[in-house]
Amino acid sequence: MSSLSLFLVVLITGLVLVIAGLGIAILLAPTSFNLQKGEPYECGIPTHGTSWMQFKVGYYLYAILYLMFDVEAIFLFPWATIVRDLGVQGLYSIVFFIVILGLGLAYAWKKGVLKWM
Amino acid sequence: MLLEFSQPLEYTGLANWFDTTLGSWSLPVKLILVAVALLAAYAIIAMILIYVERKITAFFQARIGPNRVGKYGILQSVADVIKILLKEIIHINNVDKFLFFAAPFFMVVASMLTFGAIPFGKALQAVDFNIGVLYVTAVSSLGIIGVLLAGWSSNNKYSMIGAMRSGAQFVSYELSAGFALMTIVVLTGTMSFSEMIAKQEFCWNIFNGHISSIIAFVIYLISGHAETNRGPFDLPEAESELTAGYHTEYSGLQFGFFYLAEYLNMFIIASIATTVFLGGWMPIQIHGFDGFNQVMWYIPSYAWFFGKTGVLIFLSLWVRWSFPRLRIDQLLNLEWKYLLPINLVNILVMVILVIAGLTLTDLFPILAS
Amino acid sequence: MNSILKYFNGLFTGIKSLLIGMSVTWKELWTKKVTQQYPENRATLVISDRFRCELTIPHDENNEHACTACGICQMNCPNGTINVLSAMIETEDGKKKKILDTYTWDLGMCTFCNLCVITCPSDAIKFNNQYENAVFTRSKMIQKLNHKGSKLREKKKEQPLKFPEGGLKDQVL
Amino acid sequence: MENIKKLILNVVPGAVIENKKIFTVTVEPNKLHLLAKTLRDYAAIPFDFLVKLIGMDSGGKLGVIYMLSSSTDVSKEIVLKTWTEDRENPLLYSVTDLFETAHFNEREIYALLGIRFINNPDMRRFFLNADWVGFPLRKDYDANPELNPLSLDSKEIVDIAPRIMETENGLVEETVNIFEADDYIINIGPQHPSTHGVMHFRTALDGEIVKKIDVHSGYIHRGIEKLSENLTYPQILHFTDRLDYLSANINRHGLCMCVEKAAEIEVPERAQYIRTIMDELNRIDSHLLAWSAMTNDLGATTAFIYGMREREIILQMFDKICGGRLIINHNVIGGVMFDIYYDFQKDVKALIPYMREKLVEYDRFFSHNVIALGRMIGIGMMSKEDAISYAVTGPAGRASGWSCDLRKHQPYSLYDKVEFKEIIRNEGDAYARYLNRLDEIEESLHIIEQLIDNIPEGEICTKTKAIIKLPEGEYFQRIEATKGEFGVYIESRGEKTPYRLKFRSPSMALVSAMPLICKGEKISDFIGIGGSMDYVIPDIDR
Repeated sequence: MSSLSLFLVVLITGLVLVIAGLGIAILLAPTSFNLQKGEPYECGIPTHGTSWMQFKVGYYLYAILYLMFDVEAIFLFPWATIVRDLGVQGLYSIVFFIVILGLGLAYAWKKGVLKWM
Repeated sequence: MLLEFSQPLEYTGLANWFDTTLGSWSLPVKLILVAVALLAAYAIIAMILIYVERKITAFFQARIGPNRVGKYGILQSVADVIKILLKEIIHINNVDKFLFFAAPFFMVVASMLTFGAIPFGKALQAVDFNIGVLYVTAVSSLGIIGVLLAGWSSNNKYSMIGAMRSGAQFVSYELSAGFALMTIVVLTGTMSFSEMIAKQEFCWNIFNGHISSIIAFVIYLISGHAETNRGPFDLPEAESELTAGYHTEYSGLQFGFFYLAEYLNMFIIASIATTVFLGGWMPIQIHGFDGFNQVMWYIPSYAWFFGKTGVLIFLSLWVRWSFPRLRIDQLLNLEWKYLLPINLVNILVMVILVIAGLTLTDLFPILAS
Repeated sequence: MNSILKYFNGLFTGIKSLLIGMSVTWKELWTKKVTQQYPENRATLVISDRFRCELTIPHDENNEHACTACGICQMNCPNGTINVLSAMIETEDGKKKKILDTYTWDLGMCTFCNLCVITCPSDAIKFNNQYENAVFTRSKMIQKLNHKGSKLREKKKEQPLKFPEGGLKDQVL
Repeated sequence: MENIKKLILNVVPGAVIENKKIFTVTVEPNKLHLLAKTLRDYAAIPFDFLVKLIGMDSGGKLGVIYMLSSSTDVSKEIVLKTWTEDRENPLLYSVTDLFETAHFNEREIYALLGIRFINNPDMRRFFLNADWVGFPLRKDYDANPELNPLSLDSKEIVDIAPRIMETENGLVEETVNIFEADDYIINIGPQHPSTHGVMHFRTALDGEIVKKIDVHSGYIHRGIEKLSENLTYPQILHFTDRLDYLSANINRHGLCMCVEKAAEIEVPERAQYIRTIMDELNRIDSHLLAWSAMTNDLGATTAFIYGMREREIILQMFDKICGGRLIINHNVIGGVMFDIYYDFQKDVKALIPYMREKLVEYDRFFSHNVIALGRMIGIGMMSKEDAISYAVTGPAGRASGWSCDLRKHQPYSLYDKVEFKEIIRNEGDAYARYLNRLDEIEESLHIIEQLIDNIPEGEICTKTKAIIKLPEGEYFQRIEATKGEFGVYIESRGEKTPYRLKFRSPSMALVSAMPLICKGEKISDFIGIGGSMDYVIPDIDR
């Protein structure tokens, strides 16, 4: 009985919860038809055009920044578990790594990426 | 690594009974029992949380809160569940049907997977990977996909903005939460929750790494709070701006799942913080006072766990109902200009503490378990 | 250097302000709650005397009221809430006299401006504070105010009215 | 005044000047713009504040009445009038380029009277749909419901505005698009949690940032001005409570004062005291709600409930004194309807220290909160010039550094007898408006404190005639309501009903400034700015 099988059990439990819940709800809940019901809610006014269109790039910049740091996190986690054994040498190497990333953040900051446009 | 999930069964002698009577069927039966236990815990904790939050919120606001269903309104959540099951699931025109339907799955499954990794008590943990911390960070970020899908598929402009905000917000705070946990990984040298708890027997991590740990703890609470989209970080919902944000178009139980996941996420964040910083289910132990320690062990481990988690949940409610909502740029500033740089420095400080032997367990070896 | 100082200064004053805010909510957590438990508190609920809920024509123990069916209230009502129907009868000494037949008042249309009461020349109507007025159909909101078989009070009893105070009787037609 | 007279005759020789109570000038339509511009730019007393813009149907002619005042001294008043004989296609010249506040008012006049304004950049009807048949405020309006049947279908909103522009080749009728073709347009309102009623803003967004706002109003337009034309003065009173329901008592006070002034009715001193105290209580009530609603708009639900809790105490006082909580119904022509109740003074005196204590608590809880500060400071900037041009009065105008408190400049009731400060801030941002309200609560408490112990004995209401008929003429009354200047205009033809009655609503000016001050702000700030302006929709949709 490995962790993996238990992981699968948990995953399936989650799925079952949603499916069973929806199943019960569909069985129990009443339905009625009304033309206005299906309209998207926009304060009672018909939507102007479609909502699916190109959106502001501002959010995207943060996603890119995130990528930079998230990759770092992947590298750092294994290092973090054995830092006690690595000793001072581990500190030096990682300071170098973190400083470079910090510089990256500082650059982005200076460039005004962090200012909301 | 094998799991001790069957320990409660062994206590009652049921495990033996299963093995002898069911033979080769014993494993599936045990797994089903795990599933049922999880499901029950998931639902019950959510219901209790909803009630507690409503009541505490009311007290903060000079109100009484739910008090009609049952004594002191105790059955309010039950009534809510029944109500939400009886509500119509409305079909909206022009939505992306598949994604719209799939979004609640992501929300619930993500929170369920994280929920499974929480050690509720001694040997009460479903999934215990040796990379527990990484697993939790990875799995909990699935939830954001649900939010994004919900916002995108609804074909509603409020939802769309809510989803976009939520994307930017989540990825940002995901970093801080990860780094804060990493600080403790540096301290303990393990990523497994069970080992972390074992190491905290006499000295909780928050004390062990003193300055650095406390900073990490605060940062984790803030970013965890932000990840769960609860006030003052509830921008994706932002009731006064976007009416209901990403779940505007959801109704009935489909909305209920978002609601459920939100509350569970609050619990999950609090319980991970408990496990990582506050010694998890470990009772308060003082080295040398064996009698006292013995007495503390009489209180069941899950009571310790829920007690500590409860305190953190109360803290999160207190914060939620004290502050106005942040604006998107304030929110991102907080993360990128304050939390993240502080976090990076904090990791280095922790590394220095560990290497220079300045943690409490290094200074007082007696505290190490 | 200055900006770094500002950065940390901002951080700490910010945290301080948040903590002060939290101390306020913490204090409120223990204060007395203000929620009114209606309907449990029906018995103790105080509705002020002047609160205007329902228009009434007070009847005395002989089933007599003071309304002379002059219609001034109807005339003064800004939105036609009051309808006074009068009838002509012949009194014992052979004179024709106008008496009140039906006095209807529509709760659903009333704006509770009190003009009818303050202009009534014979103090025949007044608002009471019977506040539970919910009904299931709109037609029930139209109420007949004069009781069945009631008639005009012959001589005016000296009855001090609780309200309204002030001499506003003749203000409006 | 002589100088101004000279100035006017100098610029427009044909102007008819009447030296009535208020200096009145009647000019030809094509001269009005020039005259208004001259008066606005007059250095000694710049008449740059357009108080009221009143459309009139005088039976035969259609006209517009402008009431100008000076931003340096808001007690100075001049009335300009212009008329057109053409009832089929009445055209007058716009003054929108001089006074921004004229924009919405001219659109309102177009909707209700059918007068179109040349050079107004956007001549859509305000309040009414473009397909409305007839112009309600005209005397020959046909109110037959069959002409304008109730429609249950949702109508697509067309963002195209007609207008008439004056060019070298004469007048040109043209249309303009309000939004660009690829704008991301989102409707905020009418059914929205934080538009403070059924206000509808069509908002073009660029990501989170508001590019343009288009204001739609009229969802609860009740035609109060039209209704009033058939009602007697005491009957009209109850409408005023339903304009800006948060300053119900003050509005009603304004109308009563206008009628009293016209009919020359003396109000007993006791009534004056009661009126002033009630007005100030009403102001506290309104500012408390404004505070609560603003905190709620910024996401602090708890603060909202604290504000409501304190407000409840005042509402209960209203309830006891006059039987109404929101719709107070207290002032009548000649005085007040009810005397104070026996321990009113005790209640008020208990309220004052309690309220002061709570103001400190609000300060601790919200005014210095770092998140709240970030969401208010420097947001929704309105310069003093803009405030004057958009006629934004009240706490919002005073937050831009414009001293416009009529209680100071044109004292009525007992305001010349009490001592209080006019709260002025120069920042012009949302935070200044927010703080102004809290400070005005404190000032109101101070005013009440001075009056509450000195209420003289005596009558509470003067006996008036059975039928109040105002002598023929025009009557203006201005009063400081909670949101800004509330104004009443009555034209009487000697009958028991007004010939034309117009209310100047402060909220309309506040909303008209929203597109300006929200441009370039984020969508969440737009909501917060709305809260800081504190408009009430029924006040706009009269």
